[in-house]
Amino acid sequence: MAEMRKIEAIIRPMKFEEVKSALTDAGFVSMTVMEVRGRGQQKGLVQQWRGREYCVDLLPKTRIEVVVSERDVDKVVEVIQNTAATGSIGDGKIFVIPVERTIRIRTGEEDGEAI
Amino acid sequence: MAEMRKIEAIIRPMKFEEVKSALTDAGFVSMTVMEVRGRGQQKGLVQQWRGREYCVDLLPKTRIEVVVSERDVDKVVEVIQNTAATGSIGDGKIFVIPVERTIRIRTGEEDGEAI
Amino acid sequence: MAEMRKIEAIIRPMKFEEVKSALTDAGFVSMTVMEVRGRGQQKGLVQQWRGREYCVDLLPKTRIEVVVSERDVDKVVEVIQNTAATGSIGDGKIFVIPVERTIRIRTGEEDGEAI
Amino acid sequence: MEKNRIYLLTSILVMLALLSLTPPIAAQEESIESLTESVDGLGTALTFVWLLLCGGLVFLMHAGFSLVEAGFTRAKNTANILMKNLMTICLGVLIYWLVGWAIMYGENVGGIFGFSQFCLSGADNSTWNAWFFQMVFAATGATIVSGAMAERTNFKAYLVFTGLLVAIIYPVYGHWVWSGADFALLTGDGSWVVQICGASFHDFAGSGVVHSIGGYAALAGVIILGPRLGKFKNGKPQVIPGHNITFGFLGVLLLWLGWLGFNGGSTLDGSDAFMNLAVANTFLAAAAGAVAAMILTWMKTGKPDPSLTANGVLAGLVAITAPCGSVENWAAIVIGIIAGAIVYAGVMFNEAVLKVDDPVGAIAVHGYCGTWGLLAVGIFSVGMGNGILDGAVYAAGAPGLLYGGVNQFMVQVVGALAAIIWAFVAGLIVFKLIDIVIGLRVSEREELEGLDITEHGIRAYPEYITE
Amino acid sequence: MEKNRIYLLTSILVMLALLSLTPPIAAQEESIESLTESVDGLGTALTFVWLLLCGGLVFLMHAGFSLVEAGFTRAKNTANILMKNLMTICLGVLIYWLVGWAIMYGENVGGIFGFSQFCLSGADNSTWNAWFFQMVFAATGATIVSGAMAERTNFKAYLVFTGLLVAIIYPVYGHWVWSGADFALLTGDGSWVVQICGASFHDFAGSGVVHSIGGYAALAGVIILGPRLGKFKNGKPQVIPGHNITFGFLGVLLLWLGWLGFNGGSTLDGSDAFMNLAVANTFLAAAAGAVAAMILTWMKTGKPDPSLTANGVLAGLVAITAPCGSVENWAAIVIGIIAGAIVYAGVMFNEAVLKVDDPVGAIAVHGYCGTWGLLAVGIFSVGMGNGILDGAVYAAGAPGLLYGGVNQFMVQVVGALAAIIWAFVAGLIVFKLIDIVIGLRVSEREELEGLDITEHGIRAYPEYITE
Amino acid sequence: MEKNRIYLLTSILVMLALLSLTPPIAAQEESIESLTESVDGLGTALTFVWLLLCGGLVFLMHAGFSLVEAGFTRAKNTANILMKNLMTICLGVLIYWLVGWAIMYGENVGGIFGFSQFCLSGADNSTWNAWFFQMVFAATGATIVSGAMAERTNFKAYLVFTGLLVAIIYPVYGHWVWSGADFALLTGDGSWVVQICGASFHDFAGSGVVHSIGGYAALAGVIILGPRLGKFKNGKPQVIPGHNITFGFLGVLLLWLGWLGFNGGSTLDGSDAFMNLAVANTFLAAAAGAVAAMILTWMKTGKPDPSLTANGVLAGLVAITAPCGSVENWAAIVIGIIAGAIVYAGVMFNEAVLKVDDPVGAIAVHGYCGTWGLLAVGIFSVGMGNGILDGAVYAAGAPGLLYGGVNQFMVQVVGALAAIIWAFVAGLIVFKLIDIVIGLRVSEREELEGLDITEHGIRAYPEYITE
Ligand SMILES: Nc1ncnc2c1ncn2[C@@H]1O[C@H](COP(=O)(O)OP(=O)(O)O)[C@@H](O)[C@H]1O
Ligand SMILES: Nc1ncnc2c1ncn2[C@@H]1O[C@H](COP(=O)(O)OP(=O)(O)O)[C@@H](O)[C@H]1O
Ligand SMILES: Nc1ncnc2c1ncn2[C@@H]1O[C@H](COP(=O)(O)OP(=O)(O)O)[C@@H](O)[C@H]1O
Repeated sequence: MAEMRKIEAIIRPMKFEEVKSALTDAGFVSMTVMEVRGRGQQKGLVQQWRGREYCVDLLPKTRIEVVVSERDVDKVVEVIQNTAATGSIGDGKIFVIPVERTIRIRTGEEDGEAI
Repeated sequence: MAEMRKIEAIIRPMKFEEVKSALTDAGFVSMTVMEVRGRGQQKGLVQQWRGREYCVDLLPKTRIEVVVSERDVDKVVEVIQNTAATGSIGDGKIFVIPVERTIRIRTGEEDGEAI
Repeated sequence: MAEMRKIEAIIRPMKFEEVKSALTDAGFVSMTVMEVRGRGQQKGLVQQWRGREYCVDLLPKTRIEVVVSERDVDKVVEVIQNTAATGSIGDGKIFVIPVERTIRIRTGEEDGEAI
Repeated sequence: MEKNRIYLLTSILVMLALLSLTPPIAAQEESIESLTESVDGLGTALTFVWLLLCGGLVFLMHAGFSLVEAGFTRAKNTANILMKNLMTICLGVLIYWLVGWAIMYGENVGGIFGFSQFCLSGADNSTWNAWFFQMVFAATGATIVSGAMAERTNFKAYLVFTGLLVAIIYPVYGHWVWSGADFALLTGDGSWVVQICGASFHDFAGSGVVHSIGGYAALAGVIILGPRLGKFKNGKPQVIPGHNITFGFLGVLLLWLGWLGFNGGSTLDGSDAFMNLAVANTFLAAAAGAVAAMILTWMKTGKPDPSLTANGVLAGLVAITAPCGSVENWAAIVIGIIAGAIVYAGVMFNEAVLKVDDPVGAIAVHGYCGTWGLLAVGIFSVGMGNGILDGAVYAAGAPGLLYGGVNQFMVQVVGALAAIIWAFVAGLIVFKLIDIVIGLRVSEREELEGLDITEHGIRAYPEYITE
Repeated sequence: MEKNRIYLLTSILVMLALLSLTPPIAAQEESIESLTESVDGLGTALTFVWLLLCGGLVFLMHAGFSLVEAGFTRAKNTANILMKNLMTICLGVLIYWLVGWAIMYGENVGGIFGFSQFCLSGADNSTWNAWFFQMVFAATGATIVSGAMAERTNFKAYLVFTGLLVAIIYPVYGHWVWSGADFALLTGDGSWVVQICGASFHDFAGSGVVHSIGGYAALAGVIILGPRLGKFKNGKPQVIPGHNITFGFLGVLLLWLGWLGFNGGSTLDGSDAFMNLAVANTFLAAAAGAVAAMILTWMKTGKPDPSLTANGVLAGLVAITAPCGSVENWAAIVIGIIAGAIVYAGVMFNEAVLKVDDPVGAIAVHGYCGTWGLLAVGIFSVGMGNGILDGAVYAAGAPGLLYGGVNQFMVQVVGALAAIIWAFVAGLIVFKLIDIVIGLRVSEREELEGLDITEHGIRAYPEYITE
Repeated sequence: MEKNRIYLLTSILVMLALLSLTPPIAAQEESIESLTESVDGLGTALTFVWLLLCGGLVFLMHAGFSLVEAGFTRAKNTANILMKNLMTICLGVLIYWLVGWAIMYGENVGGIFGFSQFCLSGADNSTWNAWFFQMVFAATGATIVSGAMAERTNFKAYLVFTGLLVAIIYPVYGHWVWSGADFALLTGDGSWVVQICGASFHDFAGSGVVHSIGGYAALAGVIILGPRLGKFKNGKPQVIPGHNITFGFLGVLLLWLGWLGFNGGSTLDGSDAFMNLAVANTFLAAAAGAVAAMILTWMKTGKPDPSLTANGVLAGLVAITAPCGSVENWAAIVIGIIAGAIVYAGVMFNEAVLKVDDPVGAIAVHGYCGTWGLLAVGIFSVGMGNGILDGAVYAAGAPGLLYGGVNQFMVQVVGALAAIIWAFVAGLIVFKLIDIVIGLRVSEREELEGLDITEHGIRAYPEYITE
């Protein structure tokens, strides 16, 4: 039984297509994606409304979840980090979280076979 | 102190109502739901725009999170798997993730009592 | 290497601004936020459509994720609990989940330095 | 001799003077004639301008219907609804040109339908003007059906039905009422119906011709089609909220504006002053319908319901469409209030008793309130020539029940029943045939997935995250 | 005898010839008379057509207001805003029929208000036409208020206010200005105001009657109501962005189009050629207002601001409403530019100095720019009969300051002040009373939750996931 | 003596009688004159009313364009598109007043352009009326360009281009076609083009003047601008779906309605009965274009494509704009069908062959179908005075190819080419200059981020969660 990990990466929306392609090329096709808003060290974005400026501190980010075997974690992290980084603040974070079990709903397969 | 687990199920949106009912019937009322997009072994959906076809590879999915005690995990997984499966590719996945602590915000109760 | 935890708090949308300010004041600026729908012990909301009433049982909630070192968990939980609680049903839950690794995409820094 | 000469001279002078008068008189004659022509021409021109612009407003109703139907249904079927509505007017234009006009306004055949002027053959500017105004009405009838059958109907099947409605179902009834033919079933002097009832059926702008026909054809459609998946659970009606109330309300306001053209233009004469009565009554009834529906929902659920209030506007408008040029202002308000109540009760009745599923309330609005409008003519009409209708040339001929007349009411009942029966039976037959040949309903999978993806391969709002 | 006979014969012939001339002359007389009648009738018919269609365009402004107000506020209050706007026009129709018209155009009582023709009693087609055009204006006044008080006002309280505005506040001032009564306070020949100022107040299409009244009543409303939760933090105005800019812009374009009817129709005569001047000036001022507002925001924040630019259009339109038939094109542009500046400054002033919260800028647009429009008449008016106004029959009587006149300016100041005071004081009283009896504002919890759920039990966009 | 006296008396009586006849005749003369004046006045008034209202409908097209362009592009650029469209009409109003009219309708200079009446100097109500109707057309030309260049153009650069288009590019070609000048290049009796071709170029409502000019200027623009990031991958066109199909469809319906004013009003005479032919043909062609485009996409991808079907409506409308007053109904349908095919092929051709990126299909719709419409005049025109055009005063003079004429076709080819060359070359030069001076395109970062944030600091839908 392979140990599984969930890799949660929070990236810039405009980098998403690139990251997706890179993951695909690296053989990691499966993923779940959601739109989130986030705040880190990045200063918010100054917007305006009716002539008045204000700062939106939660900026739109894209969150990618990829569940892989423990041994693939490094590869995935590397791929994401390489493609998502622009070098300026706001590039995002990757979190690796332990997954105890993985079940494929269609077949009931578990863990390694379920990915 | 009961061991807690978070069950994350990614299912077809059109199966959501059924899964929700089944979970309710099985006594698991609490849940958190979000709309995500996902890609697995399922081929994307061919759509068209202005006479040109293209493939949308991230399809809308519904992600259900249920936090339960360790001993209920199997039951929840089973209920979800039974109701969400259609047998065709794209049925989704269930991930079980360890939860260290659970706090009910209203009362501050922890863990077992907090569910 | 600091042990990391992800704190997932599901709160009332209308409490979000307050919780965000309190976290900021307590020094926890970084967070990721998403809109979810949830159901717990809270009875759903009676809505109506074309003269007919019905109950929407999944109510809009806001989900905050903050990843912090193990030692900060208590503080974050406390801050959230204090500000998000109204005392009536539907205040939400906080889940603490172990994080194995944390990577800052911009720099590749890991764990403690990555937050 | 002198005298004679003087006499002759004077006579000649007088004659000359007389002759000198004749040419100016003749010239005046001519200028008067040419003036009369100019004035007649101007009158015609004013009618042309008025009907083109009113027709434009009626055309705008297609935008209104599109928005109401899209707004009050789910986002996964929006593009499909928009396509259906757009195709309704497009097919409407073409088929009403090809066939519809000929059946409706062509040479009468046996009192039942017309049959000449296919493809508007021999048309001149008067014909084009009249065709244009009638065409936008014809297409409206079809659009009503699309709303009731939303979210589950096969696109191709709907197109075929629309074609048949505009080619046959609508113009046949229209011929009975508006053709002006001597033997036109419900209005011709020579028709046995008119002779028995002792009055001519009056449907000013189409509570019957347009709305009843659309509404009861829709009823036939939803019966054959069945309810949307999930609409009834163990026989109990469930709620399926629409995705965009703003679209719905904008649609209702555009429809209301369109009705200014619908009812105002239906005098068919730019110089008929009674267009003002028609418009005033139209607005009063619409407002009364909305207020009534709002108050009813407020009393029932404790909260004023937006989408039913919006339906209340339409209910008032549909109901006043027939009587707007024949009743007093207060009557328009009463008609509107009752229409508001009918739409509320009708929606509940359809769901709870008939167990049919009509996402936007089209059957209650156009069918039931259309019938109510036809009957209202027989109740509230002042009678042409009486009171406020002094000088009117296009209104219900005989007084209504309230003014002591019975004949008008009788013929209105007959005409209203004729619309129900014709539209419902023709609808049943056509829909059944279509169901057999093409298949009226999409598959369960397609319905769950949404018609936008399955019928058109697109999503209406691809960037928004939706539940 | 011969001669006599000849003479007699000739005389008789001449007489006969004369007589034979008389009938054609008499016949011509008749045809000329009937022609004159036809021509008069056509003139009236053209006015009817024109005012119905212009009224329709003004009605469209309700769609415009609905969209602007919905688009520039938050999604959780959208259904409520739409309901308020729909009910505004519905109640407007009914109450202006019931009472408003009587107070505005009824028999003058003491120079202050009218009092007859309740329920349009005794109306004929001319009355219905006039009522229709005036009614759409009346309802517009109320809609202005709904925008300023959006997102926190109790629905029932708003309905009551709307009723009172359309029944009393609007028509009383309207009576002073537009009733045509001899003693009408601001315009009647017999009024002391007119006699003292030496000129009659001119408010062509309602910078005062409609917009000032709406705008300053709104000011009274927001003062009593207080700002939305979160609008001010430690006294500093915060930003609460609107949820749908597309709706807002569509609304502005519909309003602009509506103004074609608003100003163009206000000659109240389909044959008054000066409708063209009015329309040309209207479009010039609107464009100038938008460009001015855009440039101002561009200079201030470095970026051209969409919602204030949209407000700039409306500012120009409101300001030109009074002077559009009395000034030259260049003046219209100047008036628009200044209006664009006023709306920008006004919005800032309201928030920063008055600390009132007006989500859509209604007070600055309708109140301040309305006042500006009234004053602009006194500054830029050419004077009826002079220059481009040669042949005009409905424009500011006396020349403005720029053309050497003072009287017109004086009376405009008086009329503008009268609008401010009347609307503001009447508004304060009515809102205060409503606050006491019904409660003007929803609870804090309801406001946070959003009025859609709490007042109507629905969500305007139930499928979209929103922040 | 007796007799003489009698004779005298009688004579005098006769004279008196004659005299007594003269005044009524003179009076009649006068009333006939004043009647004639009234009738003429009414005719003018009807034209004023008609053109103001048609102009209003054309103005509504700006709402239509705004919605189509916003709906068929991505949400991150919506506020920018709306601002561009709003500013197009605002600048259009001001600059067409300042310069455009003078260049288009001013005193002819060398057959090439006009040059007088800047700032409408010396205008009277006729001028304002004409200016208003022409102005809404002028602004339309500019709006076409904004659609093609959406999602990547610098806002300031676009404003400058719009100004130049309305000031120069549009009115110069307009002068050649519509100025009525004797030496107007394409239509003046004294022009060498007209003399060589033996017929005068006919562009009824502007397939050339408005649509070709806009379309080919847009082509020049997108060539200099380059495609949106991600539009082509390895030279292969990619799909970038629009964010809101409902807006797109509402926009198309508003445009269609606007075209009623566009084509109907272009007789420029409220009494010209051929407005009816024009409108009927307009609706037939629009419907045919939509049906054709739908069927084509259905055959190609297996599903009827909504956004191309919507484009099909516009294609039919653009194509029929020139010939609508000169061809039979069946020809209008054929023209529409071919336009529907052209728009489909044109969109594919632009992407696959020219590799240009035109998000909303403006070049195919307005450019290619505009050219098609101009040629269609030369093919299908009945010839003024023939058949249905008996009595017409404003239609293509000579018969088209199908009716045996060649000259009209020749001059249409020349006029169509002139539009292509003038708009494309002038567009290239102006855009190149703007690119050098201001920079035509936003930075890559700004484009990715979206123009709403970078150009205006706002998000159009701040509450919705979007992909
Ligand atoms: N501690 C954290 N917990 C949760 N989310 C975080 C945390 N730190 C960063 N994020 C997410 O990552 C995004 C980018 O982080 P930020 O710190 O601004 O970038 P950088 O790593 O370049 O400094 C944030 O918008 C937020 O969504
Ligand atoms: N390894 C994974 N990591 C994250 N999400 C996954 C993973 N595998 C599947 N998913 C999610 O599950 C959904 C369905 O998966 P898919 O593989 O298409 O179905 P099946 O299990 O039937 O083959 C995907 O759209 C995606 O959201
Ligand atoms: N066991 C659970 N698993 C996942 N989400 C939960 C669970 N319990 C509660 N939630 C989330 O917390 C929200 C509030 O919970 P609820 O039980 O209604 O509040 P309270 O704690 O006040 O009783 C729910 O809407 C749901 O989103």
